[in-house]
Amino acid sequence: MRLGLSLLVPALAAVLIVVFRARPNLREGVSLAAAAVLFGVVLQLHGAVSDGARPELVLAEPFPGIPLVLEAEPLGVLFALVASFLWIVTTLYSIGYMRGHHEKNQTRFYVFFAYAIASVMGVAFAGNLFTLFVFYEILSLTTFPLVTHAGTEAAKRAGRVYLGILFSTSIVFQLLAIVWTYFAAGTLDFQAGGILDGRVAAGAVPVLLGLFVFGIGKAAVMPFHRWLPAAMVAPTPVSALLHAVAVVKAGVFAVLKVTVYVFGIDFLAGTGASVWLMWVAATTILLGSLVAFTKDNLKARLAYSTVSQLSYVVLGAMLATSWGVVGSGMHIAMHAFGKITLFFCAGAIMVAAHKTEVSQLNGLGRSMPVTFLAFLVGTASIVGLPPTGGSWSKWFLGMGALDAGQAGLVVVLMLSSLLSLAYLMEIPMKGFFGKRSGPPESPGIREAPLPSVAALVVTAAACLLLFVYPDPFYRLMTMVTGQ
Amino acid sequence: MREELVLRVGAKVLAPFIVAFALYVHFHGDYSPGGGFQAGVILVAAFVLLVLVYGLEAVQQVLPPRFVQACAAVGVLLYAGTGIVTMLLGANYLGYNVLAHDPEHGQHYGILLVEAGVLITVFGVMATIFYHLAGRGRSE
Amino acid sequence: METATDIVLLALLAATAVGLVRIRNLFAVVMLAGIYSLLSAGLFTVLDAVDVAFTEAAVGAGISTVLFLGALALVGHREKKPTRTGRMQVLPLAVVLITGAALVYGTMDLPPFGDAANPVHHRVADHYLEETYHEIGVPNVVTAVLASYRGYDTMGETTVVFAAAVGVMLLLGGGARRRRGGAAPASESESE
Amino acid sequence: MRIVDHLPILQVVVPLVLAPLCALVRSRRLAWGLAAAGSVSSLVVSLRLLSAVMASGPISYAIGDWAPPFGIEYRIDVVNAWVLVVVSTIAAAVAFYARVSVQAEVGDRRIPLFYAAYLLCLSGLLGIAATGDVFNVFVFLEISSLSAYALISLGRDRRALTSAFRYLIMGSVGATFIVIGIGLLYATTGTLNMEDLSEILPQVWDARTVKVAYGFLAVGLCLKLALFPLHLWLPNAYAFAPSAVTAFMAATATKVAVYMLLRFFLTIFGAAFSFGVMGLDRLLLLLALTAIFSMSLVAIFQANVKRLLAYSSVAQIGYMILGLSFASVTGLTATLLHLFNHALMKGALFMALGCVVYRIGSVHIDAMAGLGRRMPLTMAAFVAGGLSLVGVPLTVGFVSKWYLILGALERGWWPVAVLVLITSVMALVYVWRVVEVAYFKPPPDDEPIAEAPASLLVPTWALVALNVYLGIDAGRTIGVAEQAARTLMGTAP
Amino acid sequence: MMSELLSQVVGSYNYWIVVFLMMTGFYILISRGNLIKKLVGLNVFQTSVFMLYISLGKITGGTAPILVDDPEALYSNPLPHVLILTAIVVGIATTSVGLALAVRIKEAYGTVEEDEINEIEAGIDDRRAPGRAALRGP
Repeated sequence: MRLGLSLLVPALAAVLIVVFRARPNLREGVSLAAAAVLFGVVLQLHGAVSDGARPELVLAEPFPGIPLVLEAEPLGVLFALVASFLWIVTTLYSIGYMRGHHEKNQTRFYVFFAYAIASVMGVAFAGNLFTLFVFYEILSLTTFPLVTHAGTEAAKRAGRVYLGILFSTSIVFQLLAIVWTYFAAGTLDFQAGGILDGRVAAGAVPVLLGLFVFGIGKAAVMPFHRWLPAAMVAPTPVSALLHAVAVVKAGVFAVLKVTVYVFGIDFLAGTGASVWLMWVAATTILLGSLVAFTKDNLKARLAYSTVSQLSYVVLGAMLATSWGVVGSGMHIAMHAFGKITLFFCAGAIMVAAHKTEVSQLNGLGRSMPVTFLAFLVGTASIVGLPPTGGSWSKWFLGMGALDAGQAGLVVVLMLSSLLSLAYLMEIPMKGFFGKRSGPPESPGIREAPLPSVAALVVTAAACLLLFVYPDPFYRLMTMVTGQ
Repeated sequence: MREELVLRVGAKVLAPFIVAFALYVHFHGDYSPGGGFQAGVILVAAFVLLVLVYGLEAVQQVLPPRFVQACAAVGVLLYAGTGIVTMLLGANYLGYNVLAHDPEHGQHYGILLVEAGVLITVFGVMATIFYHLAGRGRSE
Repeated sequence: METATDIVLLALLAATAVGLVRIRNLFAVVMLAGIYSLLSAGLFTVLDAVDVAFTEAAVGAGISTVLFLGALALVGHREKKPTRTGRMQVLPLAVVLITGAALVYGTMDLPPFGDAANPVHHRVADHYLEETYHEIGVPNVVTAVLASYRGYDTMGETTVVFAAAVGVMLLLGGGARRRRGGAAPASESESE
Repeated sequence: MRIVDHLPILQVVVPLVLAPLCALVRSRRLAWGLAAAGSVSSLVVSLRLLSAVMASGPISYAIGDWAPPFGIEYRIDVVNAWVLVVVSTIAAAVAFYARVSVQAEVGDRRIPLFYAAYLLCLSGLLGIAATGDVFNVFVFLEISSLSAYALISLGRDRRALTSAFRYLIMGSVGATFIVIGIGLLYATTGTLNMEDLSEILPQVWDARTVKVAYGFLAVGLCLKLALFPLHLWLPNAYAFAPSAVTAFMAATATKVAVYMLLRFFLTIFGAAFSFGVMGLDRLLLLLALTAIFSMSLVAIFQANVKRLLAYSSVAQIGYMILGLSFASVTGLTATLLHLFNHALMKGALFMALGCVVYRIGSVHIDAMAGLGRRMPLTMAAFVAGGLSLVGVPLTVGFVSKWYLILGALERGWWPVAVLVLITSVMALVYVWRVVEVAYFKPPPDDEPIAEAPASLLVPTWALVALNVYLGIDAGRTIGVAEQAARTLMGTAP
Repeated sequence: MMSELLSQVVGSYNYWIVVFLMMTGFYILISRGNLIKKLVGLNVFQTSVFMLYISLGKITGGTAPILVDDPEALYSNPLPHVLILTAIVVGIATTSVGLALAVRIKEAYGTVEEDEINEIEAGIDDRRAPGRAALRGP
């Protein structure tokens, strides 16, 4: 029932948004209220799941034996918690951003935003691979209008890349992997310990796993990461949603879920099938960081940072150890809060100061201290510095790597942290200490509109809070690994 | 056209014989080669002869295009209808046995009816096609 | 005697067919096609298919020729000289040769021509010959099979003819108006 | 005898009788009413037949009360009951669609004759599917083909005439090849009844005549079903025919030809002969893959959207043949599912294009700029149909693709599975080209374009709804297709 | 071996000439550009197929299948005759639709030669949308 609500609330919100399209205040009110209600629903689910319940809801049965089914389990609840909470914040932020930026077609924006969240809920609570695939594809479709929101030639091109990569990887690799799984296991249900153990020849496991990892294009593992920077043309709240919450996290979440519930980490560890993919992930981590370095455009830099960070999650999953999985799941949450803070800040800078390039930020921090402080917190969380939540996930990932006997990966993690420290720290440093070049800016530069600032303060605060109190996420992840 | 008097008279004389021959071919189809289809074609031959001699308009007045078109449809209806009648009488589709008191007569009636359907359709269709092809040249 | 007639007729048919390929005056072609039909009708008679011969003569040599001539009056009667004589004929020739070779290959295993023991004459055909008199009471077995045993085929045949009439009426029923110009010229019935 | 026992013959005869009536009446409305009544009645009959056959096995109907093989037999099993449902479902949708569409594209005077030809075509297709006699197949094939030539020639573009003529030539060659094949079969067996043939043929497998007959039937049928490289007649025929005709033909004619292929090769010759002796699977695999790949590629570069979809149809026929080439129950299930599913999606897509033609008179891709806003419902239907064509989950397209891939994996043919998926992406590309133009390009001028009328939209959306509904609840269609596949493979319980 | 071949030839000569006729018709059909000539080719092709069928039904020494009061009478097979009667009718139906199409093509293109038609069609610009004016409807 509550599972159904988790899809229904945002979908209903979308309808109401259309109904109230002529009255912006009411329209945004509906968005906010729906976000709050959804978060409440997910919290309740969290309670139930913590008590050991596994609510299930069959929506339809397209194929005999392969239903479209929702099921709440710890990993999904973790993802849903993050996504639904950040929906509230993002909505708050968008109100300030969209009005401050005078965007067109705001109603369409909110409608598809709501649909995107509904599909994220579907991904989070998918009870089998088929359901996961369905909502995964719906998510690609519902976010497409958001990516191409501007409607310009550039936006169109970006949309083509976005949909092209996401659809072709999911159709060619992921679907093949799913049918293969069904062919081998006779079922697609997610089960603790996996369904493939002993059903696939050992030699084929690395291939099948590779099909999943590359087929889940939203995880942006190189070389299928191009859509992510391309989608930068979207309005900033969309970027925030795409890159911090909905789309990318749906991708890495799917990878993690497949690893844990389809393959089973014991099976993977036993066959060593995931080792080659660890190094693919490690390469993505390093290359993503290096590319981020070269980008002057703030959003592009953040995008490549995301590419790099996503592979942390993938790496954690591929480690196929308990700590790795815990770290992976924690990183979904921690990176979400950190990265969304950074994007909010980037958007705030764009709305308030109309700056998009890193090199233009000199001295801006003095006009927008709150924004740049929040950016600093977000940076710390992404890099993994205490006292922010990000340090926990990095810690567990490192433990996982050692557990898996891959000391080399620990070096990669350290190296990449240093790199991200370098390319992210440059921004608040410039903001606070950089000299303004050229003629003094027009004196009008102030903080962004209140809702936006409030939103980024909330997420930055959450980054700090999660250092002290990572418990909810940690507990969920230990339930997943069964420790 | 006066010098074609011989032709006209000849055609006039010949046409009834051709029609009679067609009817013979039709009704004698049970015993000798021939049947509805061949009879229909022969009827068309008579018709073509008349058109060639008297001209399209004159023949069209006697046999209006709509009439021959209707023939084309009616023949099919007659054939298919025979099947429906046998169905209503309790047999399978086109099971002629039930058309009369005993199967053999039933078969006779059935064959006669459907051959008539063929005759009418073939005549109607061929005449229609001929009208259209021949008429095409003039209206230009 | 039968065989001799058969051979002569077949040879004539072959000669006519070759003529049909070569002649370019369409009037002559249509006339020759009529002759081809007449010859084949003769062949059918020799092969005991009198009903078929009758029909072929009436349709192939009669109706069909009339229709062809009617059409020729409208489209002109001279076939253009093929412009690409050399290249054009190779592919069709290859297709025809392969098809023909396949058919000849297939006839190798065909039961000998005219043998009463061939499977083709049993299973169904002998039933017709034996039972027609009792079941239908008509001496012409062809008529019996045509109108009763396989009467449904004949109904289909009638429908095909009717379909042809519908097709011709749809195509030529609009009155003759030349359509010219671009992709979607105006239609006939607009003028009405 | 109850009327229920006559269902097999009523299936075909009702539209066949209504056709001459259509030609007799002068009123357009009455003619349309007859066509609609005929289509709906065949849908009702076919559904009842399907449920009867599913419940209690094949039905045999001896026409003229002559016991087979002496008379002509109608024999309905799950396979052809399924095909009858496919054809009559589309026919019913198209009949309602045609009323307004045909009036706009064909003109008033010829409308009664149009519906006569439509009903003839329908009854021809149904007759092919229902019959259990090989020569009867030929007769009804010609009924449907002749009326199809006429229907296609009615397109407004003058190229409709030449495409109809080419179709006539290719179709007649195909039919003649089929007649040769049937003749050779008859020569070796002495019978024309399918059931009878399937019993006698195993005794004469070795005869070269049988193999040559097989070859001629294969070529003839492949011409009819437009299997690459014998597809040349199809793209133009679909592109220039009136919209309602395109929707009807694209969704039914080639499907019935595929059915004929299945019936001849699997029921009459038998799976053992086709796959074991003739090695049909390998040849078809090659042709199907080439068809799918090359035709999807060609479709991507078409500027005329109707032609684009026509090439896509040739590719999709490749999918059906691919399923057959797996020589397994799963593969055939995929074929039979795709038979129906492709009919549903192409029907919906061509109907949506018909709405576009109705309003703007062209389906050139440039002419469709900005239509997403001008005709939202039409274009939404197009998008939905297109997604189904791509094989997005929760549409019927996904269901058939699923079984196709499963079949490939069963055979261990990985590259085939990958190729199928890659061509789905190609389908996405050509569908997306249209979507992009319709939604992102501004309309060329400010001439207001209204949404298509409800009488066109309702049937279109009915098919779209089926596309989605049967994609979400595919259990029943899968069940029927699977049982039909077992029947064809001779492994039915 | 030789005699086997000979008997093969004697047994099949009828079929072989029929095959030759068929292929001649088929050749005219696919090699000629004139639409009328194509239809003539189709006719020849089909008529020759009819001969194949009728040859199959022939029994040496038999008579036409019209029953006479003679128990010893040997009749040729009536079934191919029936099938071919049907096929002849189908053939003429196809021919007439083909001719009607050819007439219309002549009116629309001014020619019935395939290469000239192709040339004209290659020159048609699809981009020039006919617009709504070309539609008859509302």
